[in-house]
Amino acid sequence: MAMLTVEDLKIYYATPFGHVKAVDGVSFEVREGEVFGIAGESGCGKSTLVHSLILRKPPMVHMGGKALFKGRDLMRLSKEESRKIRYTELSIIPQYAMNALNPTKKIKDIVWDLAREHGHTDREEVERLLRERLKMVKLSEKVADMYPVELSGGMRQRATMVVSTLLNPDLLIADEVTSALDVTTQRVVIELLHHFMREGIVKSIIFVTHDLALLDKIADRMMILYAGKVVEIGPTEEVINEPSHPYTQLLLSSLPRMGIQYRKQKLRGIPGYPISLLNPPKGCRFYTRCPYALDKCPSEEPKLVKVGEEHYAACHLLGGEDQ
Amino acid sequence: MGFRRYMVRKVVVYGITFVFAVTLNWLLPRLMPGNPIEAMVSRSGGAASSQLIKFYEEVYGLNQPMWKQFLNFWVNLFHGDLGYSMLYNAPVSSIIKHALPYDIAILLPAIVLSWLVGNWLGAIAGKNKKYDRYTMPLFYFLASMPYFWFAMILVYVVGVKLGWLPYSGAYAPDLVPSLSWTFIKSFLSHWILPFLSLFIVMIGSWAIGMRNMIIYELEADYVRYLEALGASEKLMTKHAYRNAILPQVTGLALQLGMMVAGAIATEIVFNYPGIGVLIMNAALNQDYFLLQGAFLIVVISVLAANFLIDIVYAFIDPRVRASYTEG
Amino acid sequence: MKRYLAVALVAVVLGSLFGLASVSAASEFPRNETLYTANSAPPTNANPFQGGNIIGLDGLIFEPLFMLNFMTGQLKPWLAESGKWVEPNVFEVVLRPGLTWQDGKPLTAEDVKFSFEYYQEIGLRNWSKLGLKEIKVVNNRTVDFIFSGTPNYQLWKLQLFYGWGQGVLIIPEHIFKNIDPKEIPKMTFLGDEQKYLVGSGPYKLYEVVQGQKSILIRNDNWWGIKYFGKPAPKYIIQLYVKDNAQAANMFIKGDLDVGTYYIDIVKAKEENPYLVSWLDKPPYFPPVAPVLLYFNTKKPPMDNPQFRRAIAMAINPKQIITNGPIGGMPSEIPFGTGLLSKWADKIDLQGLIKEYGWQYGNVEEANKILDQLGMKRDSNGWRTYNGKEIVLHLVTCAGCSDWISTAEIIQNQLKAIGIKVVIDKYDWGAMMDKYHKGDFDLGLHWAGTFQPTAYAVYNALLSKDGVANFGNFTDPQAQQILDEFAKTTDPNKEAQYIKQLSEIWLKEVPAVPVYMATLFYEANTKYWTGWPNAQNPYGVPIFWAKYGTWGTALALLGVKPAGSSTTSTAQTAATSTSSPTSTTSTSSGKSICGPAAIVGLAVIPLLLRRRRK
Amino acid sequence: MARESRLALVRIAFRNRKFQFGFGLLAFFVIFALIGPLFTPFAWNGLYYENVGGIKIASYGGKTLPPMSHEVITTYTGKKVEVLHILGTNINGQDLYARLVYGLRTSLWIALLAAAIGTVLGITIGLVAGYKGGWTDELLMMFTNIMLVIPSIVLLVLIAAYLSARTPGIQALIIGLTGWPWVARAVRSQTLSLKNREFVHLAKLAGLSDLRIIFTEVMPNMVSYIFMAGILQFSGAILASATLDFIGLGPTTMVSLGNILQRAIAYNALQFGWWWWFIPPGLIITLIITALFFINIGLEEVFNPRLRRE
Repeated sequence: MAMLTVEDLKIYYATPFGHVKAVDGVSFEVREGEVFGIAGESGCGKSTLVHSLILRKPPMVHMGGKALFKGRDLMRLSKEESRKIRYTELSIIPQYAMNALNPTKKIKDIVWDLAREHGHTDREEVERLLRERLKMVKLSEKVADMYPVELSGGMRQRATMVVSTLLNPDLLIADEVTSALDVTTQRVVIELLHHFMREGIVKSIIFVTHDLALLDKIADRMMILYAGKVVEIGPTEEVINEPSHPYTQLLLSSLPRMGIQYRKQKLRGIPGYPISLLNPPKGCRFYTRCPYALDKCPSEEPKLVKVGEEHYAACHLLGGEDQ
Repeated sequence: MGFRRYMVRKVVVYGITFVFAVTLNWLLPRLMPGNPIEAMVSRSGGAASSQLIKFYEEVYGLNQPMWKQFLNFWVNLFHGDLGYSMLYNAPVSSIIKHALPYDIAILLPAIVLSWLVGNWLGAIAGKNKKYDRYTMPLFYFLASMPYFWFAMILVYVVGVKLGWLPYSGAYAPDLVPSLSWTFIKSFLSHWILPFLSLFIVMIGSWAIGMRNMIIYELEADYVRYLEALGASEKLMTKHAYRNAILPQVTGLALQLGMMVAGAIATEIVFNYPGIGVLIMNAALNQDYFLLQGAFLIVVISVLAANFLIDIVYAFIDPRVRASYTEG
Repeated sequence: MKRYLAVALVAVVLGSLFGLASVSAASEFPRNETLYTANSAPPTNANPFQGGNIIGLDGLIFEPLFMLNFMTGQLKPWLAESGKWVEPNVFEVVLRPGLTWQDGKPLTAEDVKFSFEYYQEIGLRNWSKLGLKEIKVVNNRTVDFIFSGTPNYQLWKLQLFYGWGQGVLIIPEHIFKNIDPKEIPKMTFLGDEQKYLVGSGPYKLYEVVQGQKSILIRNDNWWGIKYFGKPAPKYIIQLYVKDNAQAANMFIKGDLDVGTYYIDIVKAKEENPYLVSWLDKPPYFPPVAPVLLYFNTKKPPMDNPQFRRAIAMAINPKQIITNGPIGGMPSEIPFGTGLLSKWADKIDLQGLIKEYGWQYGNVEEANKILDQLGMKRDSNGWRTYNGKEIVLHLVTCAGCSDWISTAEIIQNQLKAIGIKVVIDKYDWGAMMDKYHKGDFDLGLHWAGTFQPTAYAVYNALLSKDGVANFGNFTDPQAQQILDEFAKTTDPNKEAQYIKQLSEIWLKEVPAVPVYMATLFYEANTKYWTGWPNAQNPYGVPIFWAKYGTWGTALALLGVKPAGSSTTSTAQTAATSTSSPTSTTSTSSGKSICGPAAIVGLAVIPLLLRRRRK
Repeated sequence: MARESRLALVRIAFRNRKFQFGFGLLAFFVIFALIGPLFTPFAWNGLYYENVGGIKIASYGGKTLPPMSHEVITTYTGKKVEVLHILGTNINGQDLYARLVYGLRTSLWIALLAAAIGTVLGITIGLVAGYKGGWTDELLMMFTNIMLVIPSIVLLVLIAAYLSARTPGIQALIIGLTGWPWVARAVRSQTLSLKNREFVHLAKLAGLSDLRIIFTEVMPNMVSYIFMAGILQFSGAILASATLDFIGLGPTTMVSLGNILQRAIAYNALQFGWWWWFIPPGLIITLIITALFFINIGLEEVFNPRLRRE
């Protein structure tokens, strides 16, 4: 069953120079009980995409498309409805998780302030839950009574995860939560997310990252974005092992692999930079960097082509005229 | 424990500041050309006889070698003796003591109330863009006004043209300060214009400060997080406000510390008998001792205010506490 | 937060309400029994020896042997009934009968002797410098001052009243013998020390509100009532009024009765018709002593009297008065109005000026002199001296706006004869320093003319170490005349010496009087009338501390209540002072409307919030 | 938006409404100060000068004439000249429009000089302290904090009072000397954060001298900041110099805006209703500072897009 269905979503930024098309007609769905990964280079629109689900503020504008969350279109909810859903049903662990907590408020106060906003009345109950969860993530109960500034970075990260999931949201968005962390802490975070899923604290997770290797470990299905467009979407294993889109392939080949010696596998970067989203080319947005670009690439936009069970990619190389 | 080290460090820094400021204060006038005694005597009588000059040099201890003057200065300081004013012919401490209440009467309410009102207006402007668009230029205009010029306008319009309020002195000339109703009424009516002249202008800068802080804080990660988790506007503002107000508290304390310096130009416009005018007169007339005394009081109170703020912050701002417990 | 705000706002609103309810409640000091004057220094000290900055401390509380009427130059016997040279070296003072201290004890010759000696002990006076050998009490009412050799009669005359650096106030021996003279300099005589303030005068110190006002209350047992009548005001309150702007305000509102401040008197009279001044026409204020343009006479080309004369001729005082400070036309010699009227005829001033003097504003003649001196004009029209453009630095005081505008006008006027003037403004102390060190070309000051006698004027200006000889002028002949002058008491001889000195002045031009400075003075006739004015100069409108015995006390003792008819209109108020009423002239019976003398004008530098001590 | 060219920034700035307003207002006053004297026959001191054989001799106008008064002045040589007093005259018969224009010049000049001194000093001390660190930092910052603690107006009064002759340059110097500390503090913290960036490390590895690194690597990254600090210093200096002038410690050789106000109050302009004497100078000061504020917030929005509120 789909927890979230996004259809042809367009999210642009209004700037003095015109609209920046950060998310331009993206469709996907997130199912209950799965971890859905979103990957791409920085600036490809992945953060914009997930943030637009939570909150759209100027200069971010919704230019079309739907995002059905448990049957309701997030893009059309009233301010108050949207506010109520957040945290209780739809929550986020932000990219800046280490600084997400107000430095001058005790963690228990922050939590209580939020919980009260969402209809909780029993402060002790909330605090008890908080302490319990803190223990669950291997933090001392006392952290509840501390100020965020008194915690180390990693502790703050975990505390934020606890805060974000405290009210058992159905869908949790984890936005680049691991980017700034060292490998061991990354591991802890990922384990925690697994743990949350296992315990039924969250039902589904959207995991946003630029690190494909990480997705391999956590995501059930994944989607790769490039310049505001979906280039490939499908079960993680398939996408990683049989990438169909040249971009995905390049992305993957730029990763070092465990067990393979450097000399044997030449790491390849992707030459060039992502195009400006202010005036994207009509056709494929990747053609400027694509080693296999065809004549029609600059002018014709490729559609998603089915390349396997639930596995799609958008590239003229895959044909797809018929789709 | 970190707190102790923190305190010791602060005390040392403030101590050095104090010694430095006071020494500078002692040194400056003595480096300058001109004989203040002669100026003093000749100004009042026309020509000065050497007899009188010698007499006064002895009275003020200016005939002693420099190092001894410096030593005496510190010794006297710790006895609470700030010297003897040449201009006013009275102990500096007593002159200051009699002027200070008037400064406090004007400045304390002006600073505190403008702080309250300014922060309130600034916070509203910070979170409400529509309101901000209209009020912000006004705040900037207020903050740009030389406060003595605004005082002049008030005197001219309210005092001279409309004749609603008295605008000169601290109370009616036929009264002697007392706790009588008549005196209080007179005092208050003389108080309003100077108070307003400072209050209104000060609102501008407080409001700007608060507005900018609120905008800054509302952009901060923790507010974005709160918002993402469905916090109401009210809650976000509450959190932002708390953090935004901290620097404003510092500003308030510093202003209060500088209060004893008076509001020189305002006091000139309103003929208010405060310390500002004392300082100015002392400066214009090279009254070493009064100038030093007044400056000293100012430095002490500013340092005290700073010190107090440092201590208070160690308790109210966990960030400060975190910084010293770490190191 | 909002709650605090509400409280605060309510407080402000309440405050405003209090304020708007006009302040009209009865005060402790009934207006019709209280005279308000103003002091440009805040009352902080009541030390009668030095530093007292309360008007009337000298003159109204403590009294001298003689009072000086500043405007007439007359000495008025006060505690003394008479004082004269009974022998060439013995000056005998006889006190009035029935003198008492305010505590009821009699005031005797012993007190006089004690006072003179006490001043010397404190270090304020040095009698031996004047040759005073001994002070001898002859009997209860008689004191002899015995000198060694021939005393300087002229200087001794200045010691009979009290002022800056001269004279004494008579103090009670029974009080002051208990106070160590060494303690005196730092005493304020306020608070606990106020008990020592036992004088002999018509007023006692009632209360001092530190830094703001001081209040005198009438002494109803004053010994002088039978000689001078009972003073009219029960209270004299002097307010600290720091500058002209504030004074103008208060005069307009009628809060002040009298004061010494520069205000636009014409405008002020429009606003408050009760205001009167010394004169009814410009300059309104009493012109008292000329402000001099000094030359640094030791520095070329100012060392040449012909050059100085040319500059004097280029100066046009009329323009200075019109466009600069309020003042009167000066004479060529450095005398104030009083001294002029006293001596002009006796020394045939007009004749002197015709023969030796210069003509103000005669640019043509001035140019001729400079041409004769060979000071050629360069291509820009500036005069040269030894081939170099002449640039004179006029040093003046930065806070003294009158002097600055005077300097600017002089600068402008000297352009007409091709002399370039640069105006350097310094603070008062720095300016005096420059004058004393001779570090200037031109300077402005009144110190030398602000003197009570002709001798004092010329002594200050022409003698080698004259207190106001800033230009360092030396002339052996003048020195010799001054020495002889000091040893005479004969009025004819005095006239002779003054004439000779004036001749030297006119020939040598050590300095040029540029305008007659005025003593700013305005009085309010709504509550008190009979103020001294040009027609009836019984007292002196100088309301500063330390000039009490120069005529302030006389002025304050001469006022009368305005009477119950406060309905008096502008016109009656004006007429009551413009013509001397018989009451005023009789009331001050013995005062002499004669030749005036003395001084005035220390006000000028004061003008701009420059506080006198 | 990270690498917009300078030109683009300028373009954005001129498209910013606040910047437009502030810049326009300031430009107006600067132009007014420059060409204002063209509209009046009076010299800087408000007097009418006439050329007599190569030397200029002044004539005075009538006293306290209201604005737009026409007057016939008789000059030194007896010529009669009709003049217009645009803003009336003061009690000395000096033309107030002329004084205002020249006073504005002086005030702007003083403020510019003071701002330059204060900013340069602040930047230098801040850069050195931040970059060098260690004892240099400790000492400089202690000094800075001391200066920060002492109320600058009191310090200004102290210094100004002890200088017997004051030119605009000297006034600018003392204002500049008391205005630098907060610039220093802010520049230091900027430097601290910049100094650990890669490009600085690279430069160090490349063996560049400290001085060169400071000027070629660190400083260019603070240009926007320095510019804005300079503007704030400028407005602070205008206010400080006006206050000093007002309390009688202004330049003794020139007319300035504060000086006009001081004279106005000393001669009872308030009581006698000579409003043309004291309203214009204060209004100009206020408007200039407002303009500077607007330039500053305009620029802030340009440099820091997050703050854009339009």
